[in-house]
Amino acid sequence: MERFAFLTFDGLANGAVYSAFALALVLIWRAARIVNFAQGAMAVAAAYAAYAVTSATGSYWLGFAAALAGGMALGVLVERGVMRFTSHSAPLNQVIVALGLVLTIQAGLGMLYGNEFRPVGTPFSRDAIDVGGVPLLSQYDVFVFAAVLTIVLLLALLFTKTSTGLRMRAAAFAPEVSRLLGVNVGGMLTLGWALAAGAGAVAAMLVIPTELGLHPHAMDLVFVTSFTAAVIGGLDSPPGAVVGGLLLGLVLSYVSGYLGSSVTPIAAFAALLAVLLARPQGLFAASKARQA
Amino acid sequence: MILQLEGLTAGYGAAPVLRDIHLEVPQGSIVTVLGPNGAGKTTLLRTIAGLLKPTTGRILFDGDDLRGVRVEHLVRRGLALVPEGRGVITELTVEENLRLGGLWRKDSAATMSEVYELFEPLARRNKSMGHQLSGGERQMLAIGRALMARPRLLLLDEPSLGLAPKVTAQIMSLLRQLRDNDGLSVLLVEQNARSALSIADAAVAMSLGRLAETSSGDMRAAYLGS
Amino acid sequence: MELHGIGVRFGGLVALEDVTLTATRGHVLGIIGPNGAGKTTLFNVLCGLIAPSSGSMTLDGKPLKPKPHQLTRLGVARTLQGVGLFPGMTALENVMAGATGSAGFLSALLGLPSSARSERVLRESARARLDEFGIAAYEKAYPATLPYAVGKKVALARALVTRPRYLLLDEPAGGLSEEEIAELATLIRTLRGTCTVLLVEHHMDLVMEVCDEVTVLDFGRVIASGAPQEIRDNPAVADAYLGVAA
Amino acid sequence: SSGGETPGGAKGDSTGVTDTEIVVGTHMPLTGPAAAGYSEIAPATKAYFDHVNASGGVHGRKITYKVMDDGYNPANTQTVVRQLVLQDRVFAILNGLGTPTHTGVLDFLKTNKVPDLFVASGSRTWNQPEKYPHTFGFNTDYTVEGKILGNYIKQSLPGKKVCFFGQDDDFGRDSLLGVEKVLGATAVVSKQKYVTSNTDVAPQVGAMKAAGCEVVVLATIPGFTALSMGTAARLAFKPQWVVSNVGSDHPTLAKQLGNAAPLLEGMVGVSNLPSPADLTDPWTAAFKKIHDQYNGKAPFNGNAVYGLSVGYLFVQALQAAGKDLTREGLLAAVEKNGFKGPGFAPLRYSKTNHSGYGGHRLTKVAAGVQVFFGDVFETDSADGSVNVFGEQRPTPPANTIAS
Amino acid sequence: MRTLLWSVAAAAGLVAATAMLDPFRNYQLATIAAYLCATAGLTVLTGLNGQLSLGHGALMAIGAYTVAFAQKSWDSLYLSLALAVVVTTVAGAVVGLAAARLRGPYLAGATLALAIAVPSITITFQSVFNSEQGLPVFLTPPRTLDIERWQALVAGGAAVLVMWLLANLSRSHLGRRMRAVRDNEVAASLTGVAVSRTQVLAFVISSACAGLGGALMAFLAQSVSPGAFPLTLSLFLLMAVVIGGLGSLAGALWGAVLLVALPDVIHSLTEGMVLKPAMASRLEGNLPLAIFGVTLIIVMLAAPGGLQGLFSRLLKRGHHAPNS
Ligand SMILES: Nc1ncnc2c1ncn2[C@@H]1O[C@H](COP(=O)(O)OP(=O)(O)OP(=O)(O)O)[C@@H](O)[C@H]1O
Ligand SMILES: Nc1ncnc2c1ncn2[C@@H]1O[C@H](COP(=O)(O)OP(=O)(O)OP(=O)(O)O)[C@@H](O)[C@H]1O
Ligand SMILES: [Mg+2]
Ligand SMILES: [Mg+2]
Repeated sequence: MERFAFLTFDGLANGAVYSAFALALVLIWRAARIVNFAQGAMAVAAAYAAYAVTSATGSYWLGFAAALAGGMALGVLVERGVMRFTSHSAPLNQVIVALGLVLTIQAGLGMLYGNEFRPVGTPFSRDAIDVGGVPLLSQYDVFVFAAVLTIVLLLALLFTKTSTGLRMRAAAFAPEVSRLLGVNVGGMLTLGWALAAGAGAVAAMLVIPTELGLHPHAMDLVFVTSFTAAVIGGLDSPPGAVVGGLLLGLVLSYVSGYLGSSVTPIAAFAALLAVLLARPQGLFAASKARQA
Repeated sequence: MILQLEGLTAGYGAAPVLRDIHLEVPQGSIVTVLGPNGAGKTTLLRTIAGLLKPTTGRILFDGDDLRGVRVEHLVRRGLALVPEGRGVITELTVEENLRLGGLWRKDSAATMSEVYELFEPLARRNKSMGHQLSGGERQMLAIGRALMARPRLLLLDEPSLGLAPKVTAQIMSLLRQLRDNDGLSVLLVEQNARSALSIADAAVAMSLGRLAETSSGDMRAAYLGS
Repeated sequence: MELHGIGVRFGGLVALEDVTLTATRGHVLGIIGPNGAGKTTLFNVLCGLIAPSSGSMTLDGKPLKPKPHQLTRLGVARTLQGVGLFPGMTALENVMAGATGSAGFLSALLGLPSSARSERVLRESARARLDEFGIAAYEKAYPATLPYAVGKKVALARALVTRPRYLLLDEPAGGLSEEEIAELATLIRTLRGTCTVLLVEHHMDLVMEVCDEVTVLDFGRVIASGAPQEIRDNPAVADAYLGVAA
Repeated sequence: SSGGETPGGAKGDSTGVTDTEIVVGTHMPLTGPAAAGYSEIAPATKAYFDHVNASGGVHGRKITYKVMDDGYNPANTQTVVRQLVLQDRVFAILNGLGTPTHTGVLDFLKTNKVPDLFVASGSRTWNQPEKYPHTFGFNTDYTVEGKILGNYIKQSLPGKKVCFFGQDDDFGRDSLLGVEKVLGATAVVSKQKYVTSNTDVAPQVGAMKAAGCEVVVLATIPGFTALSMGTAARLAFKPQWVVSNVGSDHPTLAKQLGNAAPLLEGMVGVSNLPSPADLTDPWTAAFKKIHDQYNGKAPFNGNAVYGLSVGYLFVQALQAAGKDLTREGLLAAVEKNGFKGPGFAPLRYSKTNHSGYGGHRLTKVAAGVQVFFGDVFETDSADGSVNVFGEQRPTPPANTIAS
Repeated sequence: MRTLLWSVAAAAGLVAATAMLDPFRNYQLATIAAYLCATAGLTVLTGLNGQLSLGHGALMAIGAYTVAFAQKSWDSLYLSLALAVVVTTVAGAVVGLAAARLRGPYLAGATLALAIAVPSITITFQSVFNSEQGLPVFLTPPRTLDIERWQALVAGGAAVLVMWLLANLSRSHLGRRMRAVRDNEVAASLTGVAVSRTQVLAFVISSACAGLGGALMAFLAQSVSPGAFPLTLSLFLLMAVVIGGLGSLAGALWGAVLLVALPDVIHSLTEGMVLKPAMASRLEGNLPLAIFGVTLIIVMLAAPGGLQGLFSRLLKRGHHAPNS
């Protein structure tokens, strides 16, 4: 029982960071209808900016701000510099460009910072609070939960309550019609990329301290897990990303704890398949489109 | 003149689809364009709306040359297009589609209830996703959305497509009413020549990318054989 | 073809309720009604795209539990409201897609002469159809570049290459000029006798001209049915559908 | 592949050798997730060769070292090794890195009779003289290492509850085998495994804590050493860490842990090569000089010392093979052995043994510095006992080039 | 008939080419051929049928391991390759059944998870698959041929066969059905196409090709290990078919060539540079990767239809020039 409780809290803590990054993936999907395979690499680049600032100033929060700003700037750069010029009628082209960006960014970071791991600090203690012999969540985990919650709320506000959110979605779904309706489609795309990249950067800041450390490939595995989480939840749904992330975190923790850590990818696949076979558009899918 | 086309030529590739088009739409009038399939009517409206760049010629809206004006700025200047084949954003709800049509307008709530009054199926289904709607409901939504902008010049590409006769008649009388009361100008492309001509102040025939202007009386004779 | 007590619900919305109708062999049955009355939904039920919540259907006297892809085998073909072409194929290929080739998997994989032969036959008959509709010039064009009405004709040609015994037409006249509608009427009339046609259409002249019977739907219910002339004069129909201008 | 005649006239295959040059190649992960750490080795070896070349080379021949990036992907290794052998016509493959990567090219290298020297991994696969006569290991193998760690626990931490946490492949398996050979199969109360694709080690660390472990043997790569220690600290679990050579390089770990580096205090490790931190060691000092001159700003850590040591040994082997350099001659020279150098334990090369070093010395982190303590131990990977190896290393030769 | 002529010509070209090339080039040719099997299959699945797969590397792994096991028990290469195709066909049918329910990014997610899961099976069941270290593939090369030339002939022959079959397929009514399903599922089903069955069929065909490609990889490497089939392999396959030109099998060929040739070209480009050691250790490995990434981006921006699209556009322009 103690083991179960322990694994549950471990799973929730991990799940929260997956949720954070899954939210960034959901955001870009809603804003541009693409699965941004470069999101992980872009977020790592932002985390390096944070690393540079924190090393120079000694302040975690200045670094955090730098990651946010750097991430958003990179998002704008990628959209204005590259994505804007890819063919929108062929969605796979955008995927390939994103993969090209991954290679370029990772190689660039490798050239700038080398391949070794860099430590990334946390603003709060990661020591688990011990309750009755079971180590529960740490202050840092609580911070992560709060951050994820904040992002979800902001996203919900943006998309349901503001006209900018409506414009962003319209621009993503039907660029030409949106322009006819007076929506600045280019601007919306840029904004979407900036926000998504900013969210991704924040997620990276949350995730990387719980992983091996800062490294050009630091987000590779996180990307895969978070993408899986986002798909489980339904790519269109921010709450889905959170639920998907937590669910996946729990499954992986239990499987790792009871069956062995090598089984986790198989478990992730099984969990994903189980959800998708029951709900092909994820747990929080919107209503099914009418066919004819 | 709210709209003047001077020597407009445009197309998709090497061969032009529109050839040397001259056309004027006076303020507060309804001009209808008739013509066989593939004549270039849709292309004409898309070019005016800025979706297609003319190779030569000028488009004057309110006397201003539209060259270099971005598509997304036209609707605020008062020019709205209802595209052929509806262009409803199917992943948004009916209400979101309508809201999008008049986002920047202060009076959009009032306009929305007018649209709902006009197209009462839309009111019933205001929370439905666009992709759930029937063909005719989508067409109503596309027209209603354009009305949300309260345009001064409305470009309509086959608005009667898929609509019940009663609704078509309603729309035609609405256009007439808006022209008379609000000074709306309309450039109307229709296959349903009868209803189009019933409200048109002027009519032009288009074939193979060229216009042949005639009086609407002649057109009526030509198209309706009466 | 008979339908008994068909009902369809989408959440709280009643799209069809207790719809019963019979399509007499070789007749043209018009189905009209206001927008959102449930006409397309009715077709969707007939094609197996939507499972009705109540009711039953028969085809040629046998109970019909349709699966969309098996319809052509049963001799049923349908056009979609709108255009519904395959955007990645030329007009000719679109029409060919309607026909089922006779060659099997292996002969296709190995490129046997039988496969090539059946392809050639298909291509010729598809071409003949396009020619018949006077749109052979668009053979190599992709749907996005086709004028709306040409696209509709291609879709009709695609439905006809299977030589159906039942043809469901969902607004075939949309976007067509008066002249083309007249041609369409001629076409439908030539089908009469060999093929049972269900016609959903808002163009009343066409409906009046070609239909043997007409059924009117409103809010998912049959509010009238009978000969075209009766329907036109039915005040309920005029009120719900035709309006004053008709 | 076709052999050539040496200029001197001796029979043999001298592919890749001219009067003025010897071309050797290697495969390493320079990019990708595995590049951390490992990518520092080849530049260090290259630096050593630059140093040798600057002093005239070996028998007048300069060494050209072609480093190919395989990203730790065995499929890439296949291609780049073929490119080295078939296209670039290298004389030998030196220090190819990684068990899964290098395993795949053994047969190819055998078919082409290419000397495959000093493979960079502690797998026992390299020691199969009958099956792979051209292949020689370098690292102390994981079982030997496990036995030496077990021996330390047996002698210095008797009666403590011992747990094992290892990588889920031959590294972890062989290491556990060694530990159990010494401590007995039932002595390890909790055996946990990880895979590199899953960075959440809390379940395993939690299980070891729950099992009441006092000593934890880690057969982990550096990233997972740091991760395990960090996770344990979060869970208020403070066992004695006893860590394999692969995962116990203090500078690497300290850098990765950053502010948490004090967690390393007291960690016991093993090493066979001098500590990069201990500049009083004559080999370290000599290597540092070369490193500073030829390897610029790269960090001088365990990987650098490793790479320099490989270079030193290879040059020793070339010297021993004589002026008329052939592949056959080189292999014979390595089998003849007698090499002494920076390593504490002996190299075990002989006609019947192609494994590398046969032992280790224990290290401990005290006051932030990793220092050696106790004797050098030596053993085999079978059931032989763990012995003290008393022989002293020589001091580096002049110019740090063997003659 | 045309496809048969092409294939015979390609086979003849192959025999002639292998005789002229040196062993390393033959090995590269063989690698291209192995990739080509996989990319051609992926072109059918993604290009023709519109299903996205990020898991083809996993299917290749299944083929590769089958060959390793088969060769251990009977050492008859062709039989082993055939068995690999059979096994991956079955695997593809199972995956395809699930895939047929999924669309767009959801299918991408599922296949991505598959790409990660399959290699980890080798670790979980290490007594069978021997973990990361993998298994050797026993081969008895013919005495009369250089081993690399033999490899090129076998792999090349297999690739020609695959291309011939797939070319027939895509020109037949089956290919048209696949495209119909890709373009509009409802319209496809109304024209008599069984949508799910067609999707499963495409997945099965594509898997069989990927399995053969993987089997050939095992045959070339004489070993199999999970590390050779990482997620990046699946992503690179997708990249290859898109960069090559998704619409046609010729694109699959360009893609396969690119996968092998581009790293090689970049390597020789960067090898020539003389750098300071401090720079060198940072740039080594990373610089080629960066160039690779930038090349991908540039090709995608300059040729949205891939290389094949670019070529056919140029060709068309060439044809038109004299007339106009
Ligand atoms: N995107 C495009 N690319 C190339 N050619 C096009 C494109 N769109 C339309 N065309 C061609 O331009 C010509 C005019 O088409 P357009 O759609 O403007 O005709 P239309 O008059 O609106 O016809 P309809 O009444 O049938 O809608 C046609 O020959 C058509 O094939
Ligand atoms: N999948 C669905 N989900 C929710 N509502 C639906 C769905 N399909 C149809 N409806 C609704 O059911 C009603 C009937 O739709 P249907 O498409 O059958 O109308 P129709 O008679 O064909 O109208 P039109 O003449 O405009 O084409 C409409 O109000 C429509 O919005
Ligand atoms: Mg038109
Ligand atoms: Mg309808």
